[in-house]
Amino acid sequence: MKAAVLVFPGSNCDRDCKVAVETTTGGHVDMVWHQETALPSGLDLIVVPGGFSYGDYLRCGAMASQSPVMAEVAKAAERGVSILGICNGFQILCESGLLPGALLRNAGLKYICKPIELTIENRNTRFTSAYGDEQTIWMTQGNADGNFFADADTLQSIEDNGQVVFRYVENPNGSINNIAGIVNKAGNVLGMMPHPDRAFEPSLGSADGAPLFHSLQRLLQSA
Amino acid sequence: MSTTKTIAEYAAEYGLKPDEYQVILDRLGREPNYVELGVFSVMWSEHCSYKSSRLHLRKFPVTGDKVICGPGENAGIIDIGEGPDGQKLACVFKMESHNHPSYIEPYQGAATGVGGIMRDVFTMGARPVALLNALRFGEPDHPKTKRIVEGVVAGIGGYGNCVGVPTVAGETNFHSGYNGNCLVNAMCVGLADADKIFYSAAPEPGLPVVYFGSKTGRDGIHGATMSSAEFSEDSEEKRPTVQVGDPFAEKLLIEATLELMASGAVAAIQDMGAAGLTSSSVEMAGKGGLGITLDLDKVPQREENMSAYEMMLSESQERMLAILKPGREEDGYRIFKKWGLDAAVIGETNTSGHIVLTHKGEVVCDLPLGPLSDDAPLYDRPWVEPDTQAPLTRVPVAPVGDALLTILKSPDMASKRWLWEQYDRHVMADTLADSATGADAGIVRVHGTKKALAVTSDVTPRYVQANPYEGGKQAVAEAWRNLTAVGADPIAITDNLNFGNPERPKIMGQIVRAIDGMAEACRVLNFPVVSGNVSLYNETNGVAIPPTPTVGAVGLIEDYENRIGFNSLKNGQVLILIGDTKGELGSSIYLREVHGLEEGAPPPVDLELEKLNGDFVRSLIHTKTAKAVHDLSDGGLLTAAFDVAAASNVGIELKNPTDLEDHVFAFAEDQARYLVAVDEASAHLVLARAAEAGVAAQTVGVATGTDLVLAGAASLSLEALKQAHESWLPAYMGA
Amino acid sequence: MTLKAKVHIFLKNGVLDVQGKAVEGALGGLGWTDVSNVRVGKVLEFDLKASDKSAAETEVKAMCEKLLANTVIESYRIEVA
Amino acid sequence: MTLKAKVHIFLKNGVLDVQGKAVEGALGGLGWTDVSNVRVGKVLEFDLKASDKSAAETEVKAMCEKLLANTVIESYRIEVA
Ligand SMILES: Nc1ncnc2c1ncn2[C@@H]1O[C@H](COP(=O)(O)OP(=O)(O)O)[C@@H](O)[C@H]1O
Ligand SMILES: [Mg+2]
Repeated sequence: MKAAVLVFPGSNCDRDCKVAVETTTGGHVDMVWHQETALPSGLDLIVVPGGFSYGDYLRCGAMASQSPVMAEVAKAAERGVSILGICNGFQILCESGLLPGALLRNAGLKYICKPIELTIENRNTRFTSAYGDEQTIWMTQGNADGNFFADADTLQSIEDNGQVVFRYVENPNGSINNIAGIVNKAGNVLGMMPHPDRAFEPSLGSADGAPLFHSLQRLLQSA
Repeated sequence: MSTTKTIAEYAAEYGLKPDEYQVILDRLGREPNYVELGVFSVMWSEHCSYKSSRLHLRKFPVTGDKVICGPGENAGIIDIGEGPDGQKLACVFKMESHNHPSYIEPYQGAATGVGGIMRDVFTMGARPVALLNALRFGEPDHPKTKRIVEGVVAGIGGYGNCVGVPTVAGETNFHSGYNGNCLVNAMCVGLADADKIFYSAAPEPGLPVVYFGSKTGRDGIHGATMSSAEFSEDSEEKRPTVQVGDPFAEKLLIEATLELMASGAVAAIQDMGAAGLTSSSVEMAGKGGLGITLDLDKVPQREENMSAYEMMLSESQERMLAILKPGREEDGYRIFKKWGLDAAVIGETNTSGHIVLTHKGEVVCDLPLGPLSDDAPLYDRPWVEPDTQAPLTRVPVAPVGDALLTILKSPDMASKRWLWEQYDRHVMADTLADSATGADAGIVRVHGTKKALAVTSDVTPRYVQANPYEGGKQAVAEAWRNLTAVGADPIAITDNLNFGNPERPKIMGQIVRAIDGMAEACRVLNFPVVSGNVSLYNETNGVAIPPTPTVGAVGLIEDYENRIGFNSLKNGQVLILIGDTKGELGSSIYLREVHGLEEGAPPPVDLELEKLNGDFVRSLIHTKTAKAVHDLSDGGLLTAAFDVAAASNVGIELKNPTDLEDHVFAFAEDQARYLVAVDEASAHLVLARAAEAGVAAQTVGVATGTDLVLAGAASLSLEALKQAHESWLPAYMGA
Repeated sequence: MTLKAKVHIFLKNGVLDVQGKAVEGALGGLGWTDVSNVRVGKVLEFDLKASDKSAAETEVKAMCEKLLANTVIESYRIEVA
Repeated sequence: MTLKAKVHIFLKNGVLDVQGKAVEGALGGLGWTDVSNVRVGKVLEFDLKASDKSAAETEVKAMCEKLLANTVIESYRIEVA
């Protein structure tokens, strides 16, 4: 697998994402600075990592969504390249319009870091095909703005199209319909608040994030 | 018209004693000007000069075969062996207080405390990998406490989470003694290559001095700001002296600093902490035995019309001062531009032995560096033996089950989940144990290796209050025990000595005796002090805080598969109590929480026994005989058994094999004890081995069911106990 | 000329304003029970150079659409003087 | 009567406005280099019942001092209508 992890000023899960992809898939990962106007060629996966891009000072992900590299990411998304946004990466993908909806302040107004139980709502995406028949999975999350929101029409279409990929078993933050992660209509762009990049081997408390990366690898093998 | 004060009057106002000021006059042979006075006043402040504590800090053992750099630099450094490519690895760590700022403005005070301690670590070339915080708040009913808790916790999280360093452990107490002075002690642990450590001493003359990071504003300039060179008190609005933290800037600063170091351009480097540009420039030039000139017009400034005095004393955050190797300015500018940081060459090193500052074309300060450090005041402050508590003469009885419930929902003992869930504990994807895990120390992997660091912070202020010497020993011993209990080899400590006014002989006595006790424990346990911080004058209206010498400790686990916690107890396993129980209840949680009594001599600490018992427990962990381990501390055996049962989700049935009354057996706080779970089949072997080693050990229970039971005395459902333990803090905070 | 711009940004109607709700609850808890419909927004103030007021307004509107507001959830109001 | 209150809260002069600094940088990066002195504040709007405007103002001031503003670092401005 050939992957790129984007690096914005304030990204802080960039290395975590690189290690997660390398450890789970043995793939090659390039780090790509936000000012780049071209992506490495032949990418199978672009990861938009978590963190606090630009301090999240205006709105989470707002400033990062305007960086030069995001224009390239949009083109790659168009071409069908797999794109995974985790936490701040999810916020950036929403802000840049690659995913519908927005992430609001957590209902409790606090940053919440804790392991969280998820149901896999759609096992047929390229991000979830390697999950077995486990009912729920666990991974940790850490954010202050993970409260997914979409207006009624958008929400309806997200649900109708099977775009909801992960739901919280217990809603931690007020997220509408318990949504923890969604894909775009085409199914190649996933945004999620919990961290598969912190749950890829048992010593981290959970390896339930690993099948997500295995799914992407499987996609390549089947292609 | 404004009133104009004399320089001597200003000297007094800025905390210089008449005889200190006289020394300045003698050394200079003239009156200092206002800027020079400012430089002296901060360099000779308690904070920078350690004038009240320096004499006693010398008692700490500071060397050892694992110590690479002891106290005196920005942080301490220890050797943690080799990395996968044979490179020598080092761990860099320090603890620092931000008590006063956190009381004034809890969010920013705590946030900038975290920022400051991280800079001390990465300025030495280490990437920060773990944060801890030791917090002491006033009693919950005090009108200010809740707001302070709310702000401090949000500030710690707001800063650490954004920078992307996991906060993995800490401690939290509430006591009326902190009503007027909360304590916020933050610790940062970093990793570096042992042969790529950076120091602050300027190596040679003629090198450029580069300022980089955020711009300088009027943040944190003490008291009534001296806003003009005339020092007139005009009617200008009193500026807030609160420093505001910018964690995003800090993140950029970390990356830029580490990249600059990797580029090979750095000759010496120093963060701008308290006393900002003054202490950083004076220390860099002074330690190098050189001189330095700075052109203050070049300093990046956030506000207009800043005076030389303001620039030199500003405590604006997220700033660094570096001395570059010859001709490497371009490397610097390229990296600073990439990370969007302000930067400027503001001066040069020379051989003058002076610090010379120019501003608007004039020399505004010309001081010999020697007197600033060599003649800094050093006090042997008068002290008397501090008050100590006599041994207990009575121990009131209470039903064991009720007492346990009361203890578990008391502010000090209740779960702190509400606060640590606001901290990112997992960023960097190397956290193996954190506040949520059920382990006696935080554990983070040394990235890319099988090694892991264990980290903890400990002190029991009520013991130190009751007997500073024993309490000092106990703080070190408990930290050592917590590292031991996760399977780590304890290596070294940092400390944060929080006390009241040292000019009062009784308080000075607490300081002296606590240090004596800590030093003794460090010596016996081979646990040297490599860095630390002193915070004095924590006192309001003549009421001093309980003496609180916080210990931050680091240990090494060679193979993290051999780590252990107390969350792994399984049904049927046998619980063995290591260490002798005499029934120490002086200054115990049981007395305070159940009977409202704060009295009695604290449990004595037998350091040889600590070593014996701890080494034995570590051997049980290394041989994988131990299946779960928890040290015994506040609240004694029954509280520890609850912790183990709750974290492992299995009940425990204890029996009392001693002659002690049940409530004494349940809650005594004798030191040097551990609760160790082993498989039933190996229990007799462990007891035999303990006997051989001369370690007291007895079987006290078994894992079974869903209740916590002390046979004949108490039986409570684990669920009910957990509920009590978890509910106090959220209810108090109204969440 | 240099003009002063002020931008108010609020969550749209229909988007739950959790901060507003929390402030309302806190005020109520302090005895201010007569307060209702609390909404919490952002306000940005800045100077900008422009040929005239209407040119400035156009610029500020563009800034809002591109960066300052997320029009999926927020509405904004501009004042230039 | 029911009145509308509006409270603007800004950091005091001299206190580092990290948000303002960041927004200014971002606008600059997008080509709006003519923007300066960006300050980001909070604005609260709410309804409250009071006997008259001046009574309402007194109440709102009390709310600011007690809860809405952190007067150590923030200043506020009240409008009641
Ligand atoms: N301020 C804090 N920050 C982070 N973790 C904390 C804090 N206070 C308590 N904790 C965590 O809560 C747990 C229990 O704390 P404590 O009772 O002090 O442990 P112990 O008595 O074993 O030293 C530990 O994991 C500790 O790290
Ligand atoms: Mg412990």
